[in-house]
Amino acid sequence: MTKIKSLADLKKMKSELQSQVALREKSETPEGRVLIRVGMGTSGIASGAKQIMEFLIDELEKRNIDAIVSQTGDMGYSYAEPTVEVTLPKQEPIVFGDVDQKKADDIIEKYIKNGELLDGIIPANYETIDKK
Amino acid sequence: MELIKLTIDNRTVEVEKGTTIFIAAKQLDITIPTLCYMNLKDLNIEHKPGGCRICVVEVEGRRNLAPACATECSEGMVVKTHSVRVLNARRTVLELIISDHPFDCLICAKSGNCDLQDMAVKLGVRDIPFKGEKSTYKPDFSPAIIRDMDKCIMCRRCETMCNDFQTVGVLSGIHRGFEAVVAPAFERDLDHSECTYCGQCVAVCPTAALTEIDHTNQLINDLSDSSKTVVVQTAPAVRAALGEEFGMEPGTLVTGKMVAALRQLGFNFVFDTDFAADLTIMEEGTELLDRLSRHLNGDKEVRLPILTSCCPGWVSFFEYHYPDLLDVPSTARSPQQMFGAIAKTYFAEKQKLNRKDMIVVSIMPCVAKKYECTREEFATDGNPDVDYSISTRELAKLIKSANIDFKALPDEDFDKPLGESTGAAVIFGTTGGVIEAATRTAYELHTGEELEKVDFEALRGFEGIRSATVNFKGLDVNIGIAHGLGNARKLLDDVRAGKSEYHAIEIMACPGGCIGGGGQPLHHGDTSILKARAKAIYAEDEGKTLRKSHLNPDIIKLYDEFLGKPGSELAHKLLHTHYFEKKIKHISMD
Amino acid sequence: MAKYKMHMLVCGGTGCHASEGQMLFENLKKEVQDNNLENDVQVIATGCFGFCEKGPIVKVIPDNTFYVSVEPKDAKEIVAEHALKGRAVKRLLYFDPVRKEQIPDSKHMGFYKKQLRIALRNCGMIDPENINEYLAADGYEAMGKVLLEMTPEEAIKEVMDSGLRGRGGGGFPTGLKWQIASKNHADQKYVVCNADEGDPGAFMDRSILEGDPHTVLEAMVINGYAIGATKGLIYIRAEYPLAIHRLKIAIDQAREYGLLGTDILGSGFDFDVEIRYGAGAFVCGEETALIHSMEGERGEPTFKPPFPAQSGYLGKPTNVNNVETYANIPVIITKGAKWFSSIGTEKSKGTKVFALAGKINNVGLIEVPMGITLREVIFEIGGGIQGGKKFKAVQTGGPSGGCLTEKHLDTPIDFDNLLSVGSMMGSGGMIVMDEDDCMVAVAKFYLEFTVEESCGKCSPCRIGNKRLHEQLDIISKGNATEKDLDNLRNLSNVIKDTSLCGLGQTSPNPVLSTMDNFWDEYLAHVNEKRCPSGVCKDLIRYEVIAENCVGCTACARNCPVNCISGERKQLHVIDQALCIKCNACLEKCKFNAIAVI
Amino acid sequence: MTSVKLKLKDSDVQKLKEIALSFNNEAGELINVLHKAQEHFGYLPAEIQEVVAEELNIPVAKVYGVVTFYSFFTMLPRGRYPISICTGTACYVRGAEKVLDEFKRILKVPVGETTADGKFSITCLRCVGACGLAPVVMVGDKTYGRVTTDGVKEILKEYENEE
Repeated sequence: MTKIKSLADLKKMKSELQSQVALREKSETPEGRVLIRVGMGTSGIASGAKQIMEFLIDELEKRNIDAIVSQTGDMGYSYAEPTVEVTLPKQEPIVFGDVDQKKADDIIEKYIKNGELLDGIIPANYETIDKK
Repeated sequence: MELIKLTIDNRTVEVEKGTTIFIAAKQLDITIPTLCYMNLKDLNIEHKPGGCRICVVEVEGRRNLAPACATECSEGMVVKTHSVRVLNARRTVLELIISDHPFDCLICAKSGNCDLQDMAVKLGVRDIPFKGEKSTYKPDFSPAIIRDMDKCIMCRRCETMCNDFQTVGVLSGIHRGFEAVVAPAFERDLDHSECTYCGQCVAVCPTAALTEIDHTNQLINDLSDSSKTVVVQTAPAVRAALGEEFGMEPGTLVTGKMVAALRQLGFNFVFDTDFAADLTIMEEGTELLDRLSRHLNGDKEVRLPILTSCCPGWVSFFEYHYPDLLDVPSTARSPQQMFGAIAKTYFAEKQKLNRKDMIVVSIMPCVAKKYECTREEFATDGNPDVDYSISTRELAKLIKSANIDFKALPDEDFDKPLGESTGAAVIFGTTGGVIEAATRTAYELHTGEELEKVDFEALRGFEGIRSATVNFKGLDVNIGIAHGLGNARKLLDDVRAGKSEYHAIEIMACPGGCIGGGGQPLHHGDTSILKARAKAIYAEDEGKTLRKSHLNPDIIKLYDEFLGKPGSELAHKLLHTHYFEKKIKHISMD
Repeated sequence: MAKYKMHMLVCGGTGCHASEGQMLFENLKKEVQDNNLENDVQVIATGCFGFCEKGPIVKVIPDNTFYVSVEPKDAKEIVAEHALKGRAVKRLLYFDPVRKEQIPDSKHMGFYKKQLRIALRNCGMIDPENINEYLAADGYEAMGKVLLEMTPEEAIKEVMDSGLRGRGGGGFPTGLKWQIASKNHADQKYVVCNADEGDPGAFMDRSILEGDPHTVLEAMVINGYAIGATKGLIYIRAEYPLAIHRLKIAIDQAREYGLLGTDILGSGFDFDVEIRYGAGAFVCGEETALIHSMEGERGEPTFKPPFPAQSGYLGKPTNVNNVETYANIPVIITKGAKWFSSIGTEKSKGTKVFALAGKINNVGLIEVPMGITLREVIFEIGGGIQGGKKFKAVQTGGPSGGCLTEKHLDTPIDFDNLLSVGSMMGSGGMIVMDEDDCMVAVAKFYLEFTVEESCGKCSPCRIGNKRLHEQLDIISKGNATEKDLDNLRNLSNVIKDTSLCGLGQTSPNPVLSTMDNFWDEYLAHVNEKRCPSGVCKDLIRYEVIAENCVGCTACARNCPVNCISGERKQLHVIDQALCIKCNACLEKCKFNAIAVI
Repeated sequence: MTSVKLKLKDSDVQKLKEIALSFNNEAGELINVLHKAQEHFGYLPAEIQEVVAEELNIPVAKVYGVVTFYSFFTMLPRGRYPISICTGTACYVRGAEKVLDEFKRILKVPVGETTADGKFSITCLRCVGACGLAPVVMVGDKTYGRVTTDGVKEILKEYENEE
């Protein structure tokens, strides 16, 4: 280990390390953040949910969007895997089906950033995992 | 110096910053009662653990009561020392202390002289509302000191004397809470510890938790046994303190009355340890001169400084803690033991007495002397040279119990031949006295000239460690003096390290020397009493016609008739001793 | 560096450690590896989550899923289900006994809702054995700010303005304490962290040291800089092996990074820390006693003044603060005095950590803003009384505190309010009692503790507490009179008024507060020779209720002293002379046929 | 305090000297030295205290005063399976006293003592901080939570065949 010799060193080190615990800190205060859940049931994984989740995590960070991405079980829409549920602050959750990378990109750019609705929204009689 | 003004019991008083409420109240003649506080001003010992909580007072604006002994005065402070709240608290605390104390005042050694008893009287305690468990401990009977910890009130004064003043370190607080008490390591008896029996713990104990072994009953038995010849010797410091027990002013000399009382008590011969003190000077002075001259002649074998060896507490101390220096102290026995040896040989022969029919008793200001009598090397065929020793306090009790009106007694003289002494012997009783007496004789023996001024003021005083250089006609003799074993330790450490510049050192275990001995009337924390006793001792010296030991005619006769010369073979056999390494090593108790 | 999508936080505090938390942690790690998830899922042993009632705890991030009473064998299922398939393992979710439903995540748990974690901010969040995690969580930033951008006076002022008061019990303003120590000049000064938590039932200091040791180190450096001390000592209970272990790791790591040692962060300021061990003496929580103990002496307190700030360790000016106090310092520096002082009540700022225990559903460690009511703590955070019994009292402030009742439930908790109702903040123990607890027995229990822990130096504490305990024993045996109660009260007041240190000055509080609040109960013991709660053995007896007894022999078979006789299917009888009142028969009887009378 | 006699071997004395030396033979380190000594020997009989006193150059009475002050130090050897019952407040209100009584009854030894066969010893301690598991009992390093009087027998059974 090298010594930290100045306050600047310390701050630099912190910014490098911060990602390690950022997720935990964010989760402590979910209020006011964009919450995204990716359906990761067996069929979801088979249809590429894992890649979509990674794409979302990376891109949201790159685009400086304060969001928490988590995985959840099957949402019960096996016809539309992979599924992604997005909850904007103080809004009802919305579930998107058949999400590929392009659609994921749209979700970020259009829905998350501007609140524009997209195609492929699964009708409102969904259940979130909490209520299941 | 910053002055502070405060109000105590509605009276204003101005004191120096840093003064405690206790001291400030004293200025107004308000004595706040206490059981643990002790201020031995002249010894630089202020013991204020704030433990007994008897001295609590009410300070305006303070949530709880304040211990007067430990609370410093502050500007504008308003103190009440006897408010109802204080009185209730003080009495309740005292009741608590008594609730954990035996109720055997009638037969207690300290009855009539007990701080706790006095306090109970003063605060009017009539009933103890708390009935509960009392602490009980195994009593400890050592050759000199009795520890009866059932009576301990945890004032911790003994611990301070044993550790801080004497650096003997035998006593420590042990356990905690209700089980807490002061004891030697592993609660062993004192005779399994490194106790020197200096008795300073006894001297400050407010109750009978620490007392001396009582020999008065044995003495009464021996005095009433007509087949025994009972001989008594009295130490120099006794005559300067005994009067206090009879209400006389501290510093009143009662030599003549003491002799008269002893005679009335029935002793066959009333002699003086002072005689043996003169004898000690002859032997120790000779040894000093011998070592000194060998040293000056380049003898590398000889060790200097020479240390006095009259004090048995001090002897035990170096036997325990400085076993590597056993050849440094003088080999001369203490005056008590020299007296015993001469009494049971020279005097016995003169009287045609068998030593077995003689009882030699000493009256000592000391409790360690009780132990010294029991040392095996001071006995012939199991018969001790000095049978036992009683303290000044015990003598006073004996006189009182014999219904002798001490104050009204006429002055009487000691018997001869072992009652004759010089002024040099008397000053053995105070710190610096032995070395001054030795100097008077050594000077004249060394120079062959008469000393014009016998008073060596430089050697006197109350400082814990003193030093002076005496010019022996071209030879500078460096003299060191220490009283209190903590002070002695400092000088000894220098000797051990080879840094000591002294040629001769006098050491006494007790504060002020024997006048402050553990067997003396209790000073109750007032060290001015010790100073008054010292003054009396020097007054007796000044009043004597003969003030140098080698001029004592009966000493001269003793050498002529019996011993030959100082340091002779017989003198060595009877008047000298050797020391033992006593360090306790991993002893295991059964 | 792996970018984890999921963090599994396993409680590694002593409480969970005790219940096989360590093995659980290892199993989870292994399962993650076996499933090739080591780049996705990070398993971390953290400090205490506080919810000790249901340990061991696993919390899954980011969804905050909160698994309770997890056994090592559950690791497989958690990884297979939750990490792989994203499905929570429902059977391990916390079941709310009041709402009678499973709670999916910590955000919905009543236990956490009203909490505000400042001192405990990192406990349960970061890996205490990894300094990098502390750094990532803003660690040592406050220290850097103080050392490089603030003067000692500014640092003291910040702490003073924050209104932070000592969390160890006394509630002395921390900033003022620092200021006094800073003004005493000496060649050497010391900063001491008091981690000799001795309150039975309080373990917040231990949890902080186990969960976030660096925060204490950071605060001590700040403290050192503020008062001009270059040496820090942590006096910690030897009975806290895990905390000691983590503290040692933290010290080593901080030294390696140069965050302890010479010229810290190029500021020119030197500071290092040593650990000293306590050896089991409650009184050493008192700062003068603590200092004597660190010097190798008996831990007996001495009269103040002189205060440690004037003459402390080795006679040098010394500042002693407790662990929880220190844990607040870095946040106060980074977020500012203003932010901190906006939390809490007028004279008690910030939060306080409490160890919630006793007859309560959610036993654990909580941190709440000052000013919250006892009711909120006990009934919302604590989830109410166990087994649906009736709340009777809550004891705050540890053995020196008082027992508060129903009528105090809406008192906002802060230093002064607790004092004014006859209790105290203490170090933050909070023991809840129900209708089955006898208040005389409770007072006696606390006195037993004080008697054992009194150092014995001063008479009122040494003998007085012993007598108090004996008096209470006499009362509990039905041998006391009303006059004895007067004596008991007077003695209690005198002990408070005359004792040397805080131990004796507060030890009668349990007696006085139970007498004040449960006087009837005392009277019942004294006048009617009856223990209303059925606790005091000498005042109760066990009887068989004839109409309920079916003669099943269960009681007789389980009686350890064979004092119950009766044939099968016959009425059983208890021999009162032999009965030791162990309660075994009552516990075993399925027919409600044993009663305490 | 009763003490068990122990004859120290030369190597034991050597070990104590090393411990003292590792703290620079400083008197102020007494408690640390005692901790290390007890860690090594299991208890602190008189003989060990005497060596410690000598090495730190302090009166043995003082060492004894310190050893008897702190409850963590013991002059008696503990059993091979030392049983510690938490009697902290949380455990107390959840029945620790009954658990303690049961241990005392079954093992027939009072608190602070060791069974005749040297197998078990009973001590009380104040709060291990596992209040959620109250009442708590520790046997050696192993913790048992929510112990009932019935559970006491179960716990002891675990050690029945161990030697």
